[in-house]
Amino acid sequence: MADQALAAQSAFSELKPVQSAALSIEVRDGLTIASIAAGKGKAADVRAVMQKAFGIDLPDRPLRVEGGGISVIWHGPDQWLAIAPRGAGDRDLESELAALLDGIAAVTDQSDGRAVVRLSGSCVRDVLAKGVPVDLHASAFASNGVAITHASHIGIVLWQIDETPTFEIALFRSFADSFAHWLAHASVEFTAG
Amino acid sequence: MRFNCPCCGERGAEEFVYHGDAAATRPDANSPTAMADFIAYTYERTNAAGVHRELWYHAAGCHLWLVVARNVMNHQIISVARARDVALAQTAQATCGAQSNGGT
Amino acid sequence: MPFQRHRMPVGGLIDRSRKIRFAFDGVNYAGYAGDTLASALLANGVKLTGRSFKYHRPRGIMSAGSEEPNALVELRTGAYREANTKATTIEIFEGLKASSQNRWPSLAFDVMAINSLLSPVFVAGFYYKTFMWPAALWEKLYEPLIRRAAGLGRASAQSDPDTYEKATAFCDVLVIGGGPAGLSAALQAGRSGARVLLADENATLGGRAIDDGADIDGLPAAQWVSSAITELASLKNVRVFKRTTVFGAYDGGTFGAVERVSDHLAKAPTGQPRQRLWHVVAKQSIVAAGATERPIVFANNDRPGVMLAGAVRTYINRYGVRPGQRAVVFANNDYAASTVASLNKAGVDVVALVDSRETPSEGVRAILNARGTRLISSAVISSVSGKLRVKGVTVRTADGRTETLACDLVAMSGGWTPNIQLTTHLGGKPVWLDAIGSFVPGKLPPGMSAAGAASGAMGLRDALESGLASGSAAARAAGFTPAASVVPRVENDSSAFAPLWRVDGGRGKAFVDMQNDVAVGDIELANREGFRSVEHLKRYTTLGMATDQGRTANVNALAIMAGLTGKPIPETGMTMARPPYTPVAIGAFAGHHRGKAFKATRRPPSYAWSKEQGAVFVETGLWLRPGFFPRAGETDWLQTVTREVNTVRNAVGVCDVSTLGKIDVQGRDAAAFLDKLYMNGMKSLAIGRARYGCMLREDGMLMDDGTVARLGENHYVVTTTTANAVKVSQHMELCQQWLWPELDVQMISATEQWAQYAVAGPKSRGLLQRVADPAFDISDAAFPYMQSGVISVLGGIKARLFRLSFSGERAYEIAVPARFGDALIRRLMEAGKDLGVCAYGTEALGVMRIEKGHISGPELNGTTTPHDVGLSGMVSTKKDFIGRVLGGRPGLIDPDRPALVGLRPVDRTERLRSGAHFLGRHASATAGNDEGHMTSVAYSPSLGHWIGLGLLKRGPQRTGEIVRAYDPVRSGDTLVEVVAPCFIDTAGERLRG
Amino acid sequence: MAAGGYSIFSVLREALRGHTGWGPAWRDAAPKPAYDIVIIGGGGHGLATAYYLAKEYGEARIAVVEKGWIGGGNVGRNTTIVRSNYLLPGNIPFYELSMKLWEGLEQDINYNAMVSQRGILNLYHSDAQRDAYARRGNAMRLHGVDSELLDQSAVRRMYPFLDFENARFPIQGGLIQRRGGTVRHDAVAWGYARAADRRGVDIIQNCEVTGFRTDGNRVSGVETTRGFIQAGKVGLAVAGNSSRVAAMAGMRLPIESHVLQAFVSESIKPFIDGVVTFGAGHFYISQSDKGGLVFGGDLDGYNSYAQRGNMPVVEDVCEGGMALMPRIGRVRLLRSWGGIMDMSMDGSPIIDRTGIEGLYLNAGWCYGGFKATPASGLCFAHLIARGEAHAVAKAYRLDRFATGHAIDEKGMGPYPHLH
Repeated sequence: MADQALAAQSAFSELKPVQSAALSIEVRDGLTIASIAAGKGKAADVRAVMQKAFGIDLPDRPLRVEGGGISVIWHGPDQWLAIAPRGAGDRDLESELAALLDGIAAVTDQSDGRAVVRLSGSCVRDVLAKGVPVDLHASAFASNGVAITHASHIGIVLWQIDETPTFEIALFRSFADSFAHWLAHASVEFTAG
Repeated sequence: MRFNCPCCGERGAEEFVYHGDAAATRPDANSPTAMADFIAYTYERTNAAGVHRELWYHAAGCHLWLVVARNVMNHQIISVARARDVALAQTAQATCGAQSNGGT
Repeated sequence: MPFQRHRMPVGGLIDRSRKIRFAFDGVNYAGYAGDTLASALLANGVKLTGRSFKYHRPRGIMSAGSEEPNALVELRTGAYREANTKATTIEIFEGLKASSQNRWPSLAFDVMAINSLLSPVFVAGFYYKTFMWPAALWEKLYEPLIRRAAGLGRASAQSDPDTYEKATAFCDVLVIGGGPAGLSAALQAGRSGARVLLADENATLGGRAIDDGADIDGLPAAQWVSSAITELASLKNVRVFKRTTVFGAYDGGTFGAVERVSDHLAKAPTGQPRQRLWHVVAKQSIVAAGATERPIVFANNDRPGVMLAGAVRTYINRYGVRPGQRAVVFANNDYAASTVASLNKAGVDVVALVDSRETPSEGVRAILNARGTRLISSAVISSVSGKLRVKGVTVRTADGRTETLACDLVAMSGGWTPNIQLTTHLGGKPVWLDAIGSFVPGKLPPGMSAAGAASGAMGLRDALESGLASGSAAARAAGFTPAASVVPRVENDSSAFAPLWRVDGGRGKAFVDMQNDVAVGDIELANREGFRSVEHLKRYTTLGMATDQGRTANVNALAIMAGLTGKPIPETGMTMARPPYTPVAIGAFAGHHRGKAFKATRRPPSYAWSKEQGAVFVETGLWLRPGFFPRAGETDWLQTVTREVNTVRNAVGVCDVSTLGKIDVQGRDAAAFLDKLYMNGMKSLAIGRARYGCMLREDGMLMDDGTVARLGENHYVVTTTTANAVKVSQHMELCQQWLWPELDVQMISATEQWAQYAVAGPKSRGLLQRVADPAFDISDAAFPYMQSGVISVLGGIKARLFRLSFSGERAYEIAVPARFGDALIRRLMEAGKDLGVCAYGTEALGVMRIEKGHISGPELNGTTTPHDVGLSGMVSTKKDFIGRVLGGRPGLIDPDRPALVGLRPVDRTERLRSGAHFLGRHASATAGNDEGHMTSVAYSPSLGHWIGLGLLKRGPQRTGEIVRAYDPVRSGDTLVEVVAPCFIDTAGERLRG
Repeated sequence: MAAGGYSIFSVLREALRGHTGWGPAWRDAAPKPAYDIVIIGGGGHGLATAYYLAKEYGEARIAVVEKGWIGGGNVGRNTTIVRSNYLLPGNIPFYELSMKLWEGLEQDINYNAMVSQRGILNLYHSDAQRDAYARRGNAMRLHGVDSELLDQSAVRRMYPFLDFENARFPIQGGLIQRRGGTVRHDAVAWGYARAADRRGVDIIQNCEVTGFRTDGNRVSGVETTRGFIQAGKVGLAVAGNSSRVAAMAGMRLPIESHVLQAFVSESIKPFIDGVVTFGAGHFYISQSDKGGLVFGGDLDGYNSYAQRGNMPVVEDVCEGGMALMPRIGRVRLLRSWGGIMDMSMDGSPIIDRTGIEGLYLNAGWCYGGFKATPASGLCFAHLIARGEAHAVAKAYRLDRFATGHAIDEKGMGPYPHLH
């Protein structure tokens, strides 16, 4: 176990949480994230292992699946991001999955490389429209939809959790404060006053 | 411009990075004509005024390299395919061709 | 001045219960909510609003929309000042301040109006023929004078204090224009369930349905409009954007639109931008942008009080304003009927209808007969009298008789020009339609259609019908099933028209392009001088280049040129438009990306700690890296950097190197793959070892360098330079997916996962041992130079350890998950206190790499080969790799090429500067003697003097030679000695420990 | 021969008689059956070539054939900047010759092209950029070209309204060439056309070349939409379309066609004196004598012959503009346009013979075509008349890619969209 004195630092130092029906913004720290890239010709094997271990069908298009205590985000052809709360036991998906997928997939820890933020509320789509050039309208994008795209020139992976709607956005850690700055700018009309 | 990425669906061209003409395959470095072949491969372009097959990278998306057929006169997209699939098909075709040549 | 004495007692869409006060040129006025500045000024009897560009002629309000060429004002004040704003598009708000521009000392008396007297000289092309002698006077005299007179309004001298934002909207059907055709199209498509976006540039929808005062379904059109608006609002799948101009059609069904969110308000509400730039992505689009009325070209047709007839109707019907007391209507078409009707309604005395045709239609005559209004047919207005405002007109009939009529308003109509601009942005060529004397859309881009007046459907019934049909067709094309449409009961107003482009023989200039002061004479001159193609005509005379985009001028000009050359109009040229349709604020295009938010800022893991230490940061690409860490008492950066270097060389220092690109490469063919990428071999790298590697471009030039560490049989981690991380990763993906797709390789960026610190100096191992968990042996035997491994630190935090050195000292790079990066640097500093540890930044890093002769950005400049930088020994001859073949071209192996050397000043007290060029010691400073340049310099604390690296012709063979480092842009000329490009520890003993 | 001399006196004389005495600036000539030299392309370069062939090299029987109207290509679609602040020895002497020709152009051709040397300032934002500019400035000085390295305070004095306070990439200084500036672009085409015409050159508009005729390996003329024109020598000056025309002669060139957009704002009272380029983004700007801000940035970045670009680049450029000078936020962009750039593989031009005798190539101008116009014309004329490269254009060989002598100012390698 890690030295308790060595505190983990959030990627977001400047993000102001928001909490209202119209819009809530919340940082998701404490996640363990690992990327999975199937070896050449091994995608089927990887699917089988993941099905067996977690009861999930790895998506072959931009979708999110959940099961067995993890969620998996499509992250390109034969590539996925597996996500779970690190929890009290300091879960480490990289080592877990590396053991399961040894020889058939490259597994890489991304827990710290990605900062994740959760947005929810009736105005979320209006906020996101100010930076994300993907059609998130209910008729075009539904729960468990995934998009790898950008928000105001900052690369993101975005997925929808529910119909509230609630979205989660993962981005590279070093961009977190710039992203937060944009998000504040984009949401100020719904949070002002 | 918008490209229908085979993975991500339709996206604006600003998510993609351009590389250039996809016409040529990388020559064999061990061929006796390697120098001339590499010069042509690296520097010469047909640059035709019509449909252009070209490489784009979905940099702000799935990171796939794509072969896009696009009319450079009006920017209309004719087709988008994964570069990997195109390359593998070309190799298969070349191998196939070589075999059939060998047979005759 | 009596309050709004030209306001009609009733009528219009203004809100008479809300009085709005505003000022123009310092005089206070009042209007009503719903007024534009133009309508409010007219209501107050203000006719003179500006001066023209070249001749400073008095000008008034000509139109009621964004096509306005004359009534341009400076709106607001101070930092909010906004030049060249069309009074016809400004919605008034409480406290609005506007002033006229391009005049001095006052609008009514403008000294520069002298230009008008000189107008015989200032014709088109005047500048090209003069001001050539003496040549030196151009910049000194002529041009400053020209520039003083140039421009219309003044831009604010301060930063724009407003905010802007951008957004994207997706829809099935985009309807551009909310007039009768657009509303019908939006209703019809919206009813089918399609996602519809309707955008109109005005504050209120309805367009000509309201302006013309017609009836629909037996009720005033305004009622039909309001019920249409109500229905659209009830449809969840329809979004209506008012005050939103779709200004450009781009490829792939993308449109640019600007929403003026707060321009109609005194101040933007909290949280709201001034304007919002929309990217609209539409499966189908319908251009229902209406039509613009054309002036008729006759002498003094620019006098205040000469207005477009349609605008006169708009002011009456939409704003309840009487634009004059005594009007003469001058037309070549049947819209005169509704103009006369509107004037009658407003109580304006219609002196006469001057119709250029022999017989206007029955409808027109009926209107005239109703009040006994005089008709002068087969007649023209040949000139206007009055200067600051219209006083009368001279009417000339076909038989040559002339007559003068007193009036203060001329309502002219030369017919209508469909607003087809958006249909031509993507190269669609318009076609000429004789019936309306204008171009209409030809072949349209995929997914686009046109409706209403924009398509040439000029009558109200035709407009509604074409709107409904386009709405249905677009919905169907987008995959929806529209219901059958029902056309409202409405009469087509007659659009009968007979061309009349210009009236000759009047006294005074007859303007074609009002804003740029292009008169008929200029077009005649252009023709005489051979500038006949439409492009030459525009460029030579500046016709159509003003802020109104020539919307009221272009067709008239083409027709006049056609008349001069005897060619048909379509052969003379076409009016192809380019975005934007109306001018768009630069700030809107920039949105949020200005100031600090111009580009994202990437912060390394030690950012917060470094900031606490008072680090001075430097930009490296998007990264903000600590450059150096000043301490109390240090007076300049060199002192700080020297202290940092000395600490590393004598004790231990820590530097955040997390910004280096880190790419995880895995797979059975990982080794083979890396062998193709790097010029040196990677297959032979043992597990647990690391190696320096260089990649070339296919043209044989160095692309990037870094280290490759082998973590396992099929697992490597490679680093790239900070600057090239993105480029290299993209290049590797190209190699993997396109060049060698048969290989089994997986790559993913791990740059951001790891906080990585260089721990360098003789005491580095000692420091690391205090954080590394004891289970891991990092003794020199177990962990020699270029070793790599996975360890854990501080009680189980997983870490990667590499024994690499950029500084030349014993050094390590320790990587921990980024969330612990902040804690680790604090811990290292704490743990190393007694060792004398310090943090060092990129400056000290640079000094030490120069002392060691390691190449970096200035040497990896895209034009150097491995040989140039002394790395030819690394180039493998046993395998193919990118850049191998072309690297063998004669120009790249020329022994004369500048190659890497070290340099030190002959006089050791002298400072070196990079960018200096090398000349032979006794050579003169001429291009022929140029032998290369200094790439990098540093003050070496270890040596106590400045040192440099440079690329010098045949450099390595010239060790010991003295050359000039010539730097005239900084007045430098220093003698330097050529030495080997490694200044300390050439044997590498300190490195290995 | 067309119109007589231009001067203030002729203008005043004409003003008194309603300007009825002016004749065509150049004759709209019909093609003759044969010429000694045919220049394909009635843009700035083609017209300048014809002019210098007649004036400097004593050639006669010259025709310029143009598929549309003269000056309709890139000479009429650029941001009017002239400068010679290049880095490499292959480029500096050439562009400096061009600069010198600009300086005497108007008196030479009797046409005011408004050559205006108000300076070009390239800003730097880091030590590395400063040193790169110092290297460039020094290279220029070695070639006898003016250049000065300014620090931040000197830049602030010149342009106090730049964003020095809140910038993402603070301005540290700049490299200035005071002799750089702007020239009224259309006037260059018209001025050369008129001057060439006065020396007997036939300028043939609306005459598109559809093919080449050869006799053995020697060119003998061009097929056009107005019939065959026999020619002793043929010069290609069709940048933007070089590949298409060269293909008719069986050549594949080291060139890609790309679109570059440029922008002009509404006319406002002048406040930007010279040309300013942003070193931390894609943005450069000047203000015309009419008051419009003329600005641009980077290529759209994909092959195109469409003469129009897309919105991402418009935004990118305006973002750069607002980052550099936030006072222009309320100034409105009036017009955008796109030119087709002949992007060569190293970012530098080609002026050379071809594999076909008598056929000469002038191509690959990238963004540099406008400022190069006079020197390009002179050097191309030299090559055509003398059969060998002009001293300042020796590096612009077609085979330099094969031999490894690319002239790569930016070090971007064989990727035209990056130059």
